[in-house]
Amino acid sequence: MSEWRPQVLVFLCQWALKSDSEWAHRTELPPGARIIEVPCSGRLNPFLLLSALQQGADGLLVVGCEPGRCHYKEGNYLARRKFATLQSFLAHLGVEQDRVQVVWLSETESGKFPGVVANLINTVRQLGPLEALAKRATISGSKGTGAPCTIEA
Amino acid sequence: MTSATRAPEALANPQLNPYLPVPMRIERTQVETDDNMLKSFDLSFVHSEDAANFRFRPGQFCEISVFGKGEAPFGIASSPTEPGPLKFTANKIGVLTTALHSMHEGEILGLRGPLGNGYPLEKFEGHNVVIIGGGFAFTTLRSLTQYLLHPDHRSRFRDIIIIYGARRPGLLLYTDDLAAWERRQDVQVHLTIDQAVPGWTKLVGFVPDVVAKVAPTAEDTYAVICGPPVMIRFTMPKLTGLGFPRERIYSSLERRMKCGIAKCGRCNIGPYYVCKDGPVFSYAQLEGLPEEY
Amino acid sequence: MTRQKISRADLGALLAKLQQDYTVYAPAEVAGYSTFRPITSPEEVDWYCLVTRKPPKELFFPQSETLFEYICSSDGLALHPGEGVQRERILWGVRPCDARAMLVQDTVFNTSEARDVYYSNKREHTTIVGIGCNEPLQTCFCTSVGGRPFRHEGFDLFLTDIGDAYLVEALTPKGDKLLEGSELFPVSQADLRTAQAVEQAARQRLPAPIDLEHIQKRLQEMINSPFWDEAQAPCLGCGICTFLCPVCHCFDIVDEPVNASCGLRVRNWDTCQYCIYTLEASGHNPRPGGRERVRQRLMHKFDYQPLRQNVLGCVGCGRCVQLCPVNIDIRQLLVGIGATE
Amino acid sequence: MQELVQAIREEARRLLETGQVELVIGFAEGTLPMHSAPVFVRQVADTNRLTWNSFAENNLARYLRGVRNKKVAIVAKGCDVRAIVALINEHQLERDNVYIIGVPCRGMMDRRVVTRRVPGEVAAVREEGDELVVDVRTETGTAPQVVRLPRSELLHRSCATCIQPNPVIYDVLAAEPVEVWAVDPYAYVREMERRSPAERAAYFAAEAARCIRCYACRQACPMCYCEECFVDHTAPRWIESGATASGLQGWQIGRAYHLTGRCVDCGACERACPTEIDLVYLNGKLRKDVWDLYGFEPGMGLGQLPPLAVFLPDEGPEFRP
Repeated sequence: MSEWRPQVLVFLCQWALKSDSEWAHRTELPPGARIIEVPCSGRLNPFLLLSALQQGADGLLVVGCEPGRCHYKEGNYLARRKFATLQSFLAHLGVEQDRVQVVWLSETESGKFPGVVANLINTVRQLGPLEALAKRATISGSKGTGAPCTIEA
Repeated sequence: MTSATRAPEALANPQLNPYLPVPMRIERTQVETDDNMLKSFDLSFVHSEDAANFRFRPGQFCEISVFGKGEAPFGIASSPTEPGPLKFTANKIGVLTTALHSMHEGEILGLRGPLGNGYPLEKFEGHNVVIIGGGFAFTTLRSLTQYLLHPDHRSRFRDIIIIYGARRPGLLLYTDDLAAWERRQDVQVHLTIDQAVPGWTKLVGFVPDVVAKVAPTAEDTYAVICGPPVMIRFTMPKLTGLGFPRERIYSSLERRMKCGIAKCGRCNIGPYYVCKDGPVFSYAQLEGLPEEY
Repeated sequence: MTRQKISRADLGALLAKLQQDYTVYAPAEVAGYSTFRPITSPEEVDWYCLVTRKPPKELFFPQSETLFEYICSSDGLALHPGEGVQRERILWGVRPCDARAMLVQDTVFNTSEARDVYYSNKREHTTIVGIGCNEPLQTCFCTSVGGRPFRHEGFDLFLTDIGDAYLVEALTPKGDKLLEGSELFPVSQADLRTAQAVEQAARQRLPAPIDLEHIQKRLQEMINSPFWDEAQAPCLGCGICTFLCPVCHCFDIVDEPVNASCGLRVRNWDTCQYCIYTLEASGHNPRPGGRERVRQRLMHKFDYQPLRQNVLGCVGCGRCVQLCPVNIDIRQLLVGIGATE
Repeated sequence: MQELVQAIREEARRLLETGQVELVIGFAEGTLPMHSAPVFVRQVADTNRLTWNSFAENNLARYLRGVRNKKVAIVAKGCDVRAIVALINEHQLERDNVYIIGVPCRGMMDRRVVTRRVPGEVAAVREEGDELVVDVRTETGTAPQVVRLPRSELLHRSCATCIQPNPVIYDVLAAEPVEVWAVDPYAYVREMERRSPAERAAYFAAEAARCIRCYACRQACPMCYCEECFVDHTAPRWIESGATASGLQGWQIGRAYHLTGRCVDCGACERACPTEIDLVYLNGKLRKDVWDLYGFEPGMGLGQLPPLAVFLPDEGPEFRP
């Protein structure tokens, strides 16, 4: 097993960085970070965040639009309450609060996006792998008593 | 004493471990209905020894694995008299069947079986057989029909009547087979659709009414009926009206199943497990039990 | 098999010695209650726990169990079942009701035509040490359903607590093996009288047998009875009564994909009390309501299993009585069933 | 207590006799000491089955959705009524269909606490003033031992920190309101918050590990009414299906979080749990956060909007980069 490298997942509102010419920043991500575009931070199901943490993400970032600038008028307002409580709840269970970050980036602030991601990765690197929540099953790879159904290619 | 005990070979042996599926290759797929919801899969054994161990009779089913999605039971639509791959027809209705529908020729599935009892062919021998089907519940009826009509078997049975209905022509399964049966002299085929459409020259009307109209004799006759619960509910009185005793009306029941070997409990009806004691039951057997099917 | 006597201290020492060769599971405290778990020292054993919170069935039929791992690759498909039991196990301090339940589960899993190798592997590698019940609880009703507080069936070794010592009986070669090399004393007439008195006192605390044939007959006749509407009304539809039943054996089989090409096939406990248990992909549910589900539980235990397996599906351990959040009491249901017209 | 029981029975009788309701949901004597059983009374003659005591612990509001189109009376203590209010606010019930026989509540006693405080099996209990008198079963043939315990030490955790023992709405009150006890409802959560993340993670892992996924917590909860629970959802399957660490934690997290701003702290989940998982540790945290952030406790008045369904434009947190 090689050295541990933080895995972070970014849930990015599709409108958050949209109108900016620096939209390209989305693709300039450090290794270990992946983006999932969502229609709106308000539509982001909290189970997706839980699922990501249970499947190996060490840190999460939700990027939405600034208050008052939601494409759907109030999605981010609802998201704000949702993620404020979720963040705090996960922290209560031992998931360090800084692992699950929420950031509002207005459409003119996309230049800050790579920095925000890098910051999360640095934070997560210092915290180490997420151990507060158990991971979903993986295969043991044990051969058992043989591979009874192995078929040749 | 005992340090590490060796694992029993049984766990890894598909002949001894009833939960281990054997690999099957998809040889061919065919969309059966014009709404694209029914698709047939011809599966062949990857290992010849698995093929050699597989002996089945019409009416039995298999648990098919779509790895990552799970397992579900499917009646075997091909007949033991047909050489080559096994045929299964799946209705795209849930997570597993949706995944199955997106699979292609050459891909690998898992199979456990054959499971269940199958149709009581011995009882049918020397008798007339009326086969009544509705909608997509014709899979094991296809297996049964092909078996009965096979030259090796046809002479052991008397008159064979098929009554098969669907909402519209495009929802009838196995149209090539239906056409072949219609051309034969030794079987009566009555195909019906719910409402008339241009170009349809066969029967129009619901299956229960067609049964009443065709009025097969109940004397020395067994009826096999598979279809949606509502069709069965309205056909049953027609059959009993014609004089069929419940002992001679058979059906193949559908229930959620998991293990297929009478352990997981899900398909329990009265003292029976549909997976093991069924799926084929006579209505006499079901009398007095909760109508949990 | 003859009875012998072992002092309390020696029994503890025997258990400690057995731990060198076996993994020992015994009733022991977990978060304020006792349940079967692996113990590291005889001091952990709760000798006086009659009804463990969870039944010992999970030692043979775990709540979740991997049937195999699957790996699909360009080389084809590989399935890897587990390796089975690696170290012999002792299940210590099992009560007669729970042992009887194991024998019922044997009739489900250990059948000759489709042997459940996961279950039987664990059964084969486990020695079962029983202990009689000197002071049955108010929720105990083994005697109502054909059991006894000192019934020996299903055990390899049986213990009777006679106060200052235990009577010990090896009932199988596996049981003999446990006693090899331990210091045992002959049983005196006084000891036997004490044991008899203990048994008699226990019997006195337990209810009279119920007419099970009558219950079965009534059940068969009351499928459409309004009794079931009444019985199901308070039911929450949770899984407590069935999950904690030592007899109930239903399960689900599910794939847990790890990624697109590999994953696990697992089985998990499931229960006829869940609404989705029988729900089909089409939306059709053959047991659509609480009425059908509560009826199923009773019918399966007192009619279907006797018909099918020639065993009763209830051993009178009383767990469902103790733990039902809304106090649905199976003893009361049986009285009600018996009294229906 | 006997007067209260009489009041409940008389009101139930009147309601059924006049046809004002067709069903009264209340409590009957249980089959075991320290148990009461929910009972569905439809006949006047059965109203004398109704009772009340300090073990009437279930939240009966849980049954109301199942009979929501009927005129139904319910015997409801403070927390039950909070659940009824919350359900009405979430448009799950019609106020006009529910006739609330409100019962001011002194707190329910925890039979598990009682069991651990006495030296044997509890044979019978009776309430005398502020004490619970417990007959302890002893060896066959000997007289039961009597133990007296102060009720204040036996309360369920949710009851000990109850903020609303009196029904917030009712159609009739079966007794005089009780004095509200001055407590910090979030004291326990505060204590847990002082632990380190690692300690909290270890605690949560140990609690969740005992879960058997019987879903009694969900089924007992009046606010868990989703037609399809997230845990039963198959496409996608949000969490692992089995009793693995990940599956059990996922279930506990999802269940609790889905009750954010909706949990009325009746404690029904915890009482139902057969493995005694600390569910207050989970639900309590969310209640405290919702109070701290939005000044909201659910079920305290008709017309309240669920806090996660509304917002104020200028509230925090800032979420600045």
